[in-house]
Amino acid sequence: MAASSDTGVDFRTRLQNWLPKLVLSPSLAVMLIFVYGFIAFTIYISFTDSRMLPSYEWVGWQNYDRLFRIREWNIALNNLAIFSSLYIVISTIIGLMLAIFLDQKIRGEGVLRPIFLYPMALSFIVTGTAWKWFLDPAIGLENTMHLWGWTSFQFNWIKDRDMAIYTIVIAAVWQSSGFVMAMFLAGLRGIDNEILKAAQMDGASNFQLYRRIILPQLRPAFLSAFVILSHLAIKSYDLVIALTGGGPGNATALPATFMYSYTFTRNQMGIGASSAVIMLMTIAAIMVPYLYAELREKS
Amino acid sequence: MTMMKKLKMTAAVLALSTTSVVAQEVEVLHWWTSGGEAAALNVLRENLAEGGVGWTDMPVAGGGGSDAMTILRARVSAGDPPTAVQMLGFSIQDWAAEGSLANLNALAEEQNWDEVVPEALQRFSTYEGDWVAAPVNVHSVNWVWANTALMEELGLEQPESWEEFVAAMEAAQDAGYTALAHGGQAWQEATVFDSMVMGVGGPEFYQDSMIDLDPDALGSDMMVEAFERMDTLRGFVDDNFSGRDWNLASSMVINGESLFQIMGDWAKGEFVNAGLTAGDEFQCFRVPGTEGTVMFNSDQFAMFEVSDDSAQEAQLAMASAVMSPDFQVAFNMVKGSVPARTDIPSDDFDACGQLGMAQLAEASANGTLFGSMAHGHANNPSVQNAMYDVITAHFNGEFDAETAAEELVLAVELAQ
Amino acid sequence: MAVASTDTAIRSSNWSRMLIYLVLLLFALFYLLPFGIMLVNSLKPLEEITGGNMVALPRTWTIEPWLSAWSTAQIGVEPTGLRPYFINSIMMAVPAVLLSTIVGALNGYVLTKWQFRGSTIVFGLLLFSCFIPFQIVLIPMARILGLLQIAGTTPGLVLVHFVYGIGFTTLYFRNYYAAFPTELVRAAQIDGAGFFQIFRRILLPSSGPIIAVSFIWQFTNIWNDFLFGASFASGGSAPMTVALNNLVNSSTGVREYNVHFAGAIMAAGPTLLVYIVAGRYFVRGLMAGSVKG
Amino acid sequence: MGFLDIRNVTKSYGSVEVLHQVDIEVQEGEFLVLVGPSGCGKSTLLNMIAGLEGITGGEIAIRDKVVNGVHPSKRNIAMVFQSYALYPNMTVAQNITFGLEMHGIPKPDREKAMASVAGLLQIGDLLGRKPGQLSGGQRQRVAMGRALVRDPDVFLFDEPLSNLDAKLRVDMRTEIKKLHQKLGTTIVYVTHDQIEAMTLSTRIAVMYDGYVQQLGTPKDIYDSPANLFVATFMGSPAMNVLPSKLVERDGALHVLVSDSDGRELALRVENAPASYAAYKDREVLLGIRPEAITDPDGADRNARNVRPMTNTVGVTEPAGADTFVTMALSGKDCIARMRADAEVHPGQPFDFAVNMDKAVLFDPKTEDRIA
Repeated sequence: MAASSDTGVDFRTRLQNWLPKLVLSPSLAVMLIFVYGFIAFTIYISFTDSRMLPSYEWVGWQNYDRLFRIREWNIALNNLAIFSSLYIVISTIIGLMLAIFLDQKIRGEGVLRPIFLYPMALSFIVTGTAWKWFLDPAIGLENTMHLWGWTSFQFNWIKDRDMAIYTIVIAAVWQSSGFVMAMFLAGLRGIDNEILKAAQMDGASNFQLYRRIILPQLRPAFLSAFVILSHLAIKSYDLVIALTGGGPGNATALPATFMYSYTFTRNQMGIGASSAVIMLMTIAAIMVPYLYAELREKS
Repeated sequence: MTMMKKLKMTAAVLALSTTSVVAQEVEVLHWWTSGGEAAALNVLRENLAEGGVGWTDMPVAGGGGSDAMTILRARVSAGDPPTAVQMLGFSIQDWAAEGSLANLNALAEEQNWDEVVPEALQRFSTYEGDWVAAPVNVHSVNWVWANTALMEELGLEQPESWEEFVAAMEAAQDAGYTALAHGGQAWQEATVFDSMVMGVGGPEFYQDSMIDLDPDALGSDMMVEAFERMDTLRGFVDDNFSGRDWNLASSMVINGESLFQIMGDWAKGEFVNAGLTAGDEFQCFRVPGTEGTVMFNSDQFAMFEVSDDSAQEAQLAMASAVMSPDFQVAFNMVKGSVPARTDIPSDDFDACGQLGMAQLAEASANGTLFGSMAHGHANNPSVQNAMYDVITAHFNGEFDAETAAEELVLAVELAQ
Repeated sequence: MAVASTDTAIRSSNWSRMLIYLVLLLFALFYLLPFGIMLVNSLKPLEEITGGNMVALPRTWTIEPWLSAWSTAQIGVEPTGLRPYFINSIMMAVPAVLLSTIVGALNGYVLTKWQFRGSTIVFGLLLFSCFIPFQIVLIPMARILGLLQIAGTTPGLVLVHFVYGIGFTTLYFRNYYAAFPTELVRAAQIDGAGFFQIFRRILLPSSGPIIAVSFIWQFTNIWNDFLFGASFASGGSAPMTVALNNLVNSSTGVREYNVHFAGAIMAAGPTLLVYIVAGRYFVRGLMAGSVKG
Repeated sequence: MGFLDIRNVTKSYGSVEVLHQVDIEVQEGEFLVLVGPSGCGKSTLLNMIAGLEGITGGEIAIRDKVVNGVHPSKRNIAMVFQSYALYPNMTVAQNITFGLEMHGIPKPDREKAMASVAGLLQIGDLLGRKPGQLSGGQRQRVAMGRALVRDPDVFLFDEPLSNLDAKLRVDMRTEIKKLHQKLGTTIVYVTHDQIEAMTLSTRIAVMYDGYVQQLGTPKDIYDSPANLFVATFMGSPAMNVLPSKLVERDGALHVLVSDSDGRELALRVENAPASYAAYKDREVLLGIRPEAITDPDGADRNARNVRPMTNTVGVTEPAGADTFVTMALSGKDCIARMRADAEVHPGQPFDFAVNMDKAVLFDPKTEDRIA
């Protein structure tokens, strides 16, 4: 708004021109140090032979080389692919469905909405034990079903090497689908009703109305949901620790748990850092195009 | 910007209150937060308080101390290490190598630690000949805990060999019991594995494979056999074992659902708390095949280098209190472990405790006292955890025994 | 919702409405289940838990676990309960939430109403900070806190949470203010209001919904944080989550599940309260622009 | 020297110049309207006068004081915005006095000023309300009140009526005109509505594509548009523009057009300016306003140069006061304006009267008026 290139500016205007930048600069400085500085530090560490504490002995690509030869890392990457795709898709579907249903002038929306939303308020440090119980066949859902007479019921995924990752998906969906619902609900509430009426005049059925008219207009909400969910997926840590501790075996390890374990438990900080760099690059691969599109749109 | 000003003032006030109000103070980072342990530690706190030394408690539970170790890194990086940190095995050596630990030689000499602490323990409490940590206890991990009533019901005697051990478990399984109570967590599987390696190959093989990391030993037929024994044990474990905490596994033995549990001596506390008497309602014996050897881990308080004099005095006071026979007895009776010094009479301990103390002294004398791989007393954490990965993957059915031995060689190589 | 009319143009049959209600209720059940398990079991004596069905209602109701978790449970060497840590958490969360919200609001104001060359890049840099895995910052952060002499103190924790909250609060406020009419700012400029006056008198009074969003988001994140709390707070200043972890994750001994659950619900209390009280502002605030981000 | 001088002002965003060499001198008490389609640069110019946008080149002076770089609040101007820009969190009274408060004027004085403005605009009973509780017209009044209370040198209006419905817009237009006549203030007013421009202004600057196309009194602009853009932009229905040919017949210049059947029609031009000679036997564009084509009885009595023309009626649109007729001329739709009761029937021939006094010719290439 205020063009800084113009000549003959009085003091107050000059001050007013500088104030915005002045106000923004502490945040920028803090970010440059605490985010980008630390990222640079991590990248540097990933090329050193740091073990328990940072060391500055340069070893080149050795950590990356080792990283990809470690079986657990490949399991973690594989798990991340399974986990994040299912988690994002299911959370989005459930969130969207609940939002659409809630948007049908539902009696008791005021009660239901906070119920759907509250899991986001709780950390897995709080709910982890309850989840573990619920999923544990001996005391949880399976046992309860057996007590209620459905003796053939089986739900022992958390104990099953091949299925355990799906229990992580269930808990993760439980936590964030309500938040996705809120985003979609906000999007739905923002759609102009006249468009909907016009479409109904045009003879669109409810299904067509949603598919052809409403969903396309929710594109920004889809995008936000995708970005937030994918960053939650990549950062998922306490979820796994609380539910399975990475087990059975290493079946539910994710890159975040891998990184923590190598950096802090196993005293292989160099390898931990290199896995962190790979995670960061993955996040950047998702975020940078999004940010670019988002920011270019404005100018 | 008054906010910032207020914040700074709060910071200043806080800084004052944490450093200079109490003249002498120790800050102790530990993960002993359960009722019994904390109460035992409270004895230490009160002992110190009598001597005018304050205690700032910094408990960080979880992950068998791994969270505490993370936090320790943060504290050391910040240039603000705690006075004393509960620590296991190789971590002490690593921190000493970083030059972060204080030198306790003067106190050790005065109190004659060299004589009373078993040599295998000194391997961890000292670094390049200097005392850097005060050992609190010695846990040994190659114990079997058994339900006496169940053994009687099945007509079993204490097994003397691996074959008898298997036969006993078969009998229990046939009678509809879970023969072996086990919790599916990597460290628990590794704990069992320690005993299997020792049982198959004896002290020499344990030394070669678990401590010296000789690739030939790690990939040998004996290692394959150790894994095969793990397979055998897996056959006696119920399907619901994954992720189960060890104390829940202990409860299975206590409740008579299970016959045996292979676990370190800290399990005894569970039995005692449940009102059972050692040697009477429950039995403790060495894992068949490992008799005569003791695989141990030892909780120690590593003392960090602190700068000012009063803190140093407090630190020495704490080290001295830790090593005092009173505390060693009081603490270890609660914890199920045995004192870290061998000159303490065992009268106050129960049957299992007395047995443990006697066997420790014996193993120490015979050179069959070994650090436990599962508890970080055989190798550094990276190797330890790399072994965990293979052992737990095998136990969960991802590898057969031969592949597991091959993977073990590779994993250890990558971790070094 | 008061903002937009909920007069949806969509009509549906009675039969399908029944189905909708059914699905919504089933999901409500699904969402409530873990919390329900916690609540039910926090009111049982321990014997009932170890011996019984996890979803069964208590045969004997007791609030003993709650009292124990609050004031007598063993956290570390002293049986203090969670009470002192509750206060620590408040001392940490409130300033951090306030600071990050204020700074986020100012940033959003600058980034929308006072754009300058490169301001979008600055925004991009701030935004990307939301997405770094926190584990990687522990060690360098510890160094810096040490240098600043605030390691192990509550102000140190406030700083950490403040720093890593800026990205999200800026995002929220920027998207909200982007929809705020620029003409109002111009009018105020002509009226002679300065940079801060415009912010305080014109934008801030209209920022209720987004302040609620930012507050809820920051408060829950900061309150629930464990990693930073455990790493950067020393003993006495540890926040609630760290104390809860010490209560729940103690390595040995009898696990008092009922006390653990009572403690967990207590630890979650403030965030739950915030969600229930301010939850509707959350959707409203999201509607008012932040969905775009 | 005017009261408000805009001297060779340009505006660029990066390397793109969006406003080229604007040069306008506004006298005290004048009502200048900047009119043009969206994107023509009129709002940019207004914002530059206000100080909300920087000036890339040239200078702007108010009362002989160059105000380039002077903060908006120090220019002694007031502005009424399209959206009114009322502060939603403040009451009407607070909205009006906010500017005075910012300028440090003591409370009693503020109250007095507000009371007089409230009286002037008849908004005394709204003072305690919030903008959200006001109707469109009331908001408009409050916005004007906020500007008036400052007693500025120059009032700036940025499309102030475009958010009102048609009826209210006409009312408010009159209101603004009354206020201007009563207070005699200097006003710069931006709109895209040419009727507002015509009715309100003492002078109009028609803008297009970053250039001032024509600056003049409403009559100048309407009768003697400088170019095709101004001609078609101003006036409703728009001026008819017909491809035609300028020829000399019987010693006089005639404009040739073709009727709906393609037959030639010659319309004689009297008192042709000398410049027409150069266009003899060339294609030109004939511009003629609808009201210059009427039924013979409706023709302007004072016109000296009314020509008859017979053509087939296409469509009739009775509009109450007038009836508009669309017919084909030179292959284009041409609109004529009849008296309401003229007997015109679609599909039938009709004798029109064309007032050639009002006709103008444009060069088809440059699109400038041939004058």
